[in-house]
Amino acid sequence: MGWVRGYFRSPPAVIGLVLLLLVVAMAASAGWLFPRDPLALAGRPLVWPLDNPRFWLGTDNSGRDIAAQIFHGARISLLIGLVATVIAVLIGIVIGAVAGYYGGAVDTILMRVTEAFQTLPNFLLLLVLVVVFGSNITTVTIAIGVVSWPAPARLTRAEFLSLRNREFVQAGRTLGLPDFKLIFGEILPNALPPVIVYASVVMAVAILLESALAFLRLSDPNVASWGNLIGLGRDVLRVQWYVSAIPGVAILVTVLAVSLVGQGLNDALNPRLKGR
Amino acid sequence: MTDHRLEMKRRTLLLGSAAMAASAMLPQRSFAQGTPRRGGTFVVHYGAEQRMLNPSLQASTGVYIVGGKIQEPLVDLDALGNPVGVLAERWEAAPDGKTITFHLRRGVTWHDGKPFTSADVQFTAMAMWKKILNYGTTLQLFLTAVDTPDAHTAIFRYERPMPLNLLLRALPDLGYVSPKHLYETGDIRQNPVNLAPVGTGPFKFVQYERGQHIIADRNPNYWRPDAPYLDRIVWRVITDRSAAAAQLEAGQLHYSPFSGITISDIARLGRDPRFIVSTKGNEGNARTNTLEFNFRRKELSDVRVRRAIAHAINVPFFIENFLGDFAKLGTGPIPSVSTDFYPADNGPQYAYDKARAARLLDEAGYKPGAGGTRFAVRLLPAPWGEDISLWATFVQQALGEIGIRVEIVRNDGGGFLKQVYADHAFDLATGWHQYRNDPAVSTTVWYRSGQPPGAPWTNQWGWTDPEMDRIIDDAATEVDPVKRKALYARFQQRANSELPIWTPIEQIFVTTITAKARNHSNTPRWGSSTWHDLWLAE
Amino acid sequence: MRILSLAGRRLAASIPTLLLILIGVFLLLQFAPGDTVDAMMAQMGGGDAATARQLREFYGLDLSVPAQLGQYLWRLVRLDLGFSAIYGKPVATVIAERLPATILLMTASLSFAFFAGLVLGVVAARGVNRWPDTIISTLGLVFYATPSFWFGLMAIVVFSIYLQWLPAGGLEDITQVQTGIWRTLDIARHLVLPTLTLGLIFLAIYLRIMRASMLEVLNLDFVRTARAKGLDETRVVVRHVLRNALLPMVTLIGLQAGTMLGGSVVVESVFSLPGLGRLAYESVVQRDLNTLLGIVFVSALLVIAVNFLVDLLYARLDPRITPGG
Amino acid sequence: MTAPVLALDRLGVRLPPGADRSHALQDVSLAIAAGEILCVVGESGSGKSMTANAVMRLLPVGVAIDGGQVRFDGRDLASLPEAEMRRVRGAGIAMIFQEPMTALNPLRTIGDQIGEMFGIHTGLGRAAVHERVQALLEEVRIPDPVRAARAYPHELSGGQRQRAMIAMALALDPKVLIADEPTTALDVTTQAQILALIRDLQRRKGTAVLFITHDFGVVAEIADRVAVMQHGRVVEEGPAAEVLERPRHPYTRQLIAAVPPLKAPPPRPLSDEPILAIAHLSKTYRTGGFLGRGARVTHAVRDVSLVLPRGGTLGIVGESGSGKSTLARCIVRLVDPDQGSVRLEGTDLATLPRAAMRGQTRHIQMVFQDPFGSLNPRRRAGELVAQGPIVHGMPRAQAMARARELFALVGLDPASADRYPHEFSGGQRQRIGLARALALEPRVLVADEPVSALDVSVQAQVLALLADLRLRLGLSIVFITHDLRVAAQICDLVAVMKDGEVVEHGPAGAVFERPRHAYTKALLESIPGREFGGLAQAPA
Repeated sequence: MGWVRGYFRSPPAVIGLVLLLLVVAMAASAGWLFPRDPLALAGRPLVWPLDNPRFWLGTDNSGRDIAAQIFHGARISLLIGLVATVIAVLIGIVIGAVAGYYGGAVDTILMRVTEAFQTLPNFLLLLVLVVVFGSNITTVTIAIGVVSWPAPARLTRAEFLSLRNREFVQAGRTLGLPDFKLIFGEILPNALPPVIVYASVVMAVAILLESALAFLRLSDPNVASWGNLIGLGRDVLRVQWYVSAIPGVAILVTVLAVSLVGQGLNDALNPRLKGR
Repeated sequence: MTDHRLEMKRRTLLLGSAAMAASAMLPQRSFAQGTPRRGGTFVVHYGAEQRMLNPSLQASTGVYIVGGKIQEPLVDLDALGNPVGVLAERWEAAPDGKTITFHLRRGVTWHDGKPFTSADVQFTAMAMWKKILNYGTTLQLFLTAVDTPDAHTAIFRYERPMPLNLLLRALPDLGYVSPKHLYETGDIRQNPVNLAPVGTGPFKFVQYERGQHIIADRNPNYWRPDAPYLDRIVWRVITDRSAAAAQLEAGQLHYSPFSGITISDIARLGRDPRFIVSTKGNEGNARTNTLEFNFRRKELSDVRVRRAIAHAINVPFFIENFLGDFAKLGTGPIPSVSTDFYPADNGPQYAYDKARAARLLDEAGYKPGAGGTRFAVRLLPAPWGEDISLWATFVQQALGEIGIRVEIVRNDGGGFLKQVYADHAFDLATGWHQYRNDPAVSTTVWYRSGQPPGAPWTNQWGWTDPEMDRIIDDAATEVDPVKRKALYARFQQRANSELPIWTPIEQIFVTTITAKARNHSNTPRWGSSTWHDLWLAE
Repeated sequence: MRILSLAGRRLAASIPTLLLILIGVFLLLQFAPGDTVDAMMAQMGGGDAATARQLREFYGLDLSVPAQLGQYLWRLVRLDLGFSAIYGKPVATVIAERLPATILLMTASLSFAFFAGLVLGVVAARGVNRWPDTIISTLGLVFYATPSFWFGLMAIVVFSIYLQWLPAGGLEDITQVQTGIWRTLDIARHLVLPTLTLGLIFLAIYLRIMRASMLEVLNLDFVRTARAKGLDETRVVVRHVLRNALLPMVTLIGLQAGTMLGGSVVVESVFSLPGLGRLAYESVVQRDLNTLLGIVFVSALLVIAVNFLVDLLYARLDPRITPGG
Repeated sequence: MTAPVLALDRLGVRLPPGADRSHALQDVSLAIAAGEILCVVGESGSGKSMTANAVMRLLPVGVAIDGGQVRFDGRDLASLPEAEMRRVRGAGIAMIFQEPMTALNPLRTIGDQIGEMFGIHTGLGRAAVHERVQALLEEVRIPDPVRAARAYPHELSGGQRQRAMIAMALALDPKVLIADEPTTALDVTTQAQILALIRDLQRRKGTAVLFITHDFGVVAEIADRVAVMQHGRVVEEGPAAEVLERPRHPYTRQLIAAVPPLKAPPPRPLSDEPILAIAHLSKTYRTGGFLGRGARVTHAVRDVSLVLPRGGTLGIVGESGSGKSTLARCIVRLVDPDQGSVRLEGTDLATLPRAAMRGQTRHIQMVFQDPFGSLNPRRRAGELVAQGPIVHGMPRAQAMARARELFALVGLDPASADRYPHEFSGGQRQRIGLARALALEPRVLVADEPVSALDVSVQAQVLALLADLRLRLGLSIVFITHDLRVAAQICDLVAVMKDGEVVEHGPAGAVFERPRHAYTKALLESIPGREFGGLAQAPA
């Protein structure tokens, strides 16, 4: 696997991986470091960080320990990012593959649907979905997934269109391979790498969308997500700006890590882009 | 550390109810003296755009803050909270309470020059208060006709006796008069005048830029001599509370009404000499935070469970640490500011006592099961109000400690109303109960049975109590003020003992205004009043 | 003439997409709990069942869903977007009032993101793998990763409260009456922070696309021919590489138009700008279906118009594209 | 030998660490006099293109000259500062490249790109430049030079674009012209015209031409002197006639032997029973257009009727765009023909429904052109060969064993069956493609340009393998190629196609010696170095 060596040669990619492992470690150790429910009342509200030894990062305006919410929030945000990305990429691959492989009328119809999703501002559609189906964590995650599938679909379709007429696919056809074997056996393995790399972009967007929803107080209040903390901190922004700042930095670091890893993968997989 | 050690550093725990007056008496600043300076523009923070601006069609603070300067009510409240005539000079009621006569002020003209006459009062009362105005429809339920023997007399005739002090207390909010000659033709609701109001007030409507601002200029031929002092009032639409606080500090706003900015900004600007932050001038808009029980859930239909829930929540701690100086311990549906009706004995109170709460729950048969959970409930908080979401989280945390797992379900405005007051799809709900100077206006309806589903802020708990219904109906038509007050005392005691709704916190809106303002906050409902005497010092 | 035929064809091709969106959103919003009358009563702070029933009849909410849909589409065919429940005015006027703010914000953010992204992309590509590339690329990622509302709020704290340089919100300062150049300057001052906030994420995207596209073109044969002709590196980039590298950037504008309008919902609420974004959010919360569908209709037209312009620009840039193709 | 205009003296070029060998060029010494064409010939990877790039100092990142000199105009270009070097490029030494499709900037007109030469090196005004451009275009005999100047690259044919490139190169009368495989991507008729043009311009202007190619025919056609390169070294150098007739170095001898001669070997006995009969086959493509109007219609195959005798090899030759590939794809039903029939031992494949066709595909298999594109990079080689039989029901273990046998049959080490395609050379991959096709024991093999992408020595080995298998397995083959030399050696019958129609067909010997159709004659005329070809006897 030559590309692994290629990946580790670029410093930003390594930094991204380290940051990502840090966030994953935070998520994993949350249960051990902060056993109590992060949403429980821990003390007086709006205590400044380092002001009270029991709360390194202080408390928010509901008297909850911010450090606990950051650690438990890592688990939620990664979960939302991952699940939403899987949903978006799966839908994207299926629609992209069918449209790209069969072309003709099927392709036009599916592309009309993709265009419809992309013409309608995705955040607006997300708003409608959350208002209609309620804002508990599962519906929010599924809604984010359902809203972000057009981009991976377009990418998969482009890959399929270029691979469909490649000679090894025609060879497969002359050997008598049925369509589904050609799609999933021959074309998909070669179409996947760029889609997987793009998944890092979808994940970054998913985490940002959840925090935007929470900012408009439409996210699930029973869950210690970073977005909720920022939304809550919005009311005390002028004085206790740290309540919004700390989760904001957490989101920034996570999304940065995911993007750096994605870009590192992308450059490692097609070295030509690095100008070599 | 079995129980989390609460941080008590700054204040000792106030066990009793903090006296409302004490917290209101902030360092006195110059409220009204020196010769008034003419001119200048007063910029107001306008938080939520309304669908209309005419206060005789929609009774809400969002409308009064604008419409209240352009249209005037028959009667308003003076500095001490007693009724004072505005469009009505004098009034008298027949002994049987079925006829009340208003003698209207002379020489008053509408902004478009037409004279103000009793015909306007008759039309507004019969077509608007009785048919469209929220809470007006119930208040004027038994109004049969308004006679106009001459241009300056309006006689209200009632089928059942209307207590004078109830009407006089209600009219400041529900008594605004609209010009008949502009509303008599076509559908009142779709009339464009609703968004470009014409009134008799000190300020004339100029322009409404949707989503941006509303402008009203000085009314040169206002009936009060040489009033108003200001040249122009501008209402700026700012939906984000932090942005509003920022613009106050940046000098782009002079006044943010009805707790328009966040609790922490209120506390911060309170310490800033450039601003006056107080509840003074909002005594007419008292409200209590509620915890509403759905009796259709077996557990909550048991009064012991409801009392246990009340005992399990440390309200004084919440008030002191979360709401700051402008809230106090609630003692019942009738708030302590209502000097006329606040009873001496409020009936049972529910101090914070976790052990007693646990005992009551065991008594009721709900022992803690796996993981210490007795049962689970869904709590629907109203989406407006920073204090409501903080209170909902605090309830979730507190009940979690005694084994009741609470799931908070968020909705937007429309969704909340439908789920709670129409579909009854809730276990606990929390929001605001607005008290409007008289229990009969918008308070007893929370307890009176027989409310049609879909009517918001009424008794939708699936709880009928004949004893309570009788008290409410008698008090509504009791003409003698002393007897009426006694009836409402029994209403308060029964409400607190049966506890269909718990009213743990009493709050008044907080005003944040520039220290340069003069003659401000000088009546109990100043935010909604006409500001004819308001002026800005240098 | 060929431009009209291209416009006609693009519009005809997008009619089905438009219908698909409108009907989809219409049916979706029927499932939302509560309707516009509940939302109105919530705002009014009162209202009894009788008035509620009257209002529902007035807004035609008592009809069956298919009937309401049929009525809406029949009106739409006559380009009548219906009546807005929140504002008591035809939807068309409400949107017309809010459109300028959104278009101003979008064009400002789009052009800022496009040109800054272009310049930074070229600089990064020229200094590939050296310090300019790493710094610019990582900076781009940091902008990409910053939640827009968080950046907006912090910007307000720093620039309008602490430094008092820029206004904290709103589209223009209406306390003093200004006209002409002063008014434009004032609006420009008000738009600086929102443009920065909305544009930042798209700047990161354009930057990455431009860098990748530059590296791609630098490896093509005709660049080697240009060097063989004796051109120095800067002239090679300016005269040959730049124009070819612009093609993917132009296509991206079309794709981004939709997401940008989505982003404006948050930015407009942080900076209290009277745009379509916030109007959309309010109409969802107020369950005002006519206004929401009107906004969806107009924003779809906006996106189609942007895509049409992108096609024109692309056809001018690349002679290989014939309008028919 | 007049004084050399350009002389390379022991030139060395180092490759970056991690490349397959340490140096791209080692001790390369060459010299070109004015008015002389030096052909540098060698297989891919021999370093011939690197030599050209080294002279122009246009080496890729990480590759640098590390020894020797490049003397031109009295100066050593290897150590010249960049600014000076830029003045030499284009004015002193000009260069033309292989891919006409991508060598010109698609977004700027031809006139503008040629005019740029004058902009860089001279101070001429716009009008003067315009005039010079017109003169140059006439000189390279481009049809309608005025329109050509305003045209964009995609509006010209491959040949016209190469003419424009030449015009650009000769704009400032450079002393040396480096041509890096300028005609490889062109059709043989266009190639002939371009070679004639270069020869003519060179004679008139006296420019020294360094001509790089892998095609010995081209060398025979235009070279004055020849240099043969292998793995970055010059193995032999001398006058063209001497190197081609009496090669001294074994590698040169081996290369020349691999070039198939044009003269066909004596005809093989053919059975008269047809195994494959194609009757009135046609296929038209309709692209673009809106709702049927204004569509661009191309008649790819027009009413073709051919017969393939059992055991015989039918060659289909023609230039690109003649429809030979579409015909092949119609036979194998990768493309559905509009009308006509393809009878394989009685059953008509053309009209079979798709599902039934999948059952029949085992009897007729195809070998593809691009060694890198025809094998799925993500599957092991053995699996690729076994895929066909497995789909048709053979158990996996038996199919894999069969695959190993086929590896041996096509001359590959059976143990390499579990390596991935990217670990094989071009020639080895074509052998895997062949094994895959033979796995289903087809009655007819359709080979679409199977050896066009290979180096000439590897090409010879694969053709020898094909001829051997043809005998051993009694294979009947339809062989599609644009290279008439290859067709002459391997095909029994030949059909010449032009614009979708078969203009002439018959036994190979007859068609090549006594062509009847005018187009066939022109085709044969334009083959470079017609007499030259092969020393040893052609394979049977």
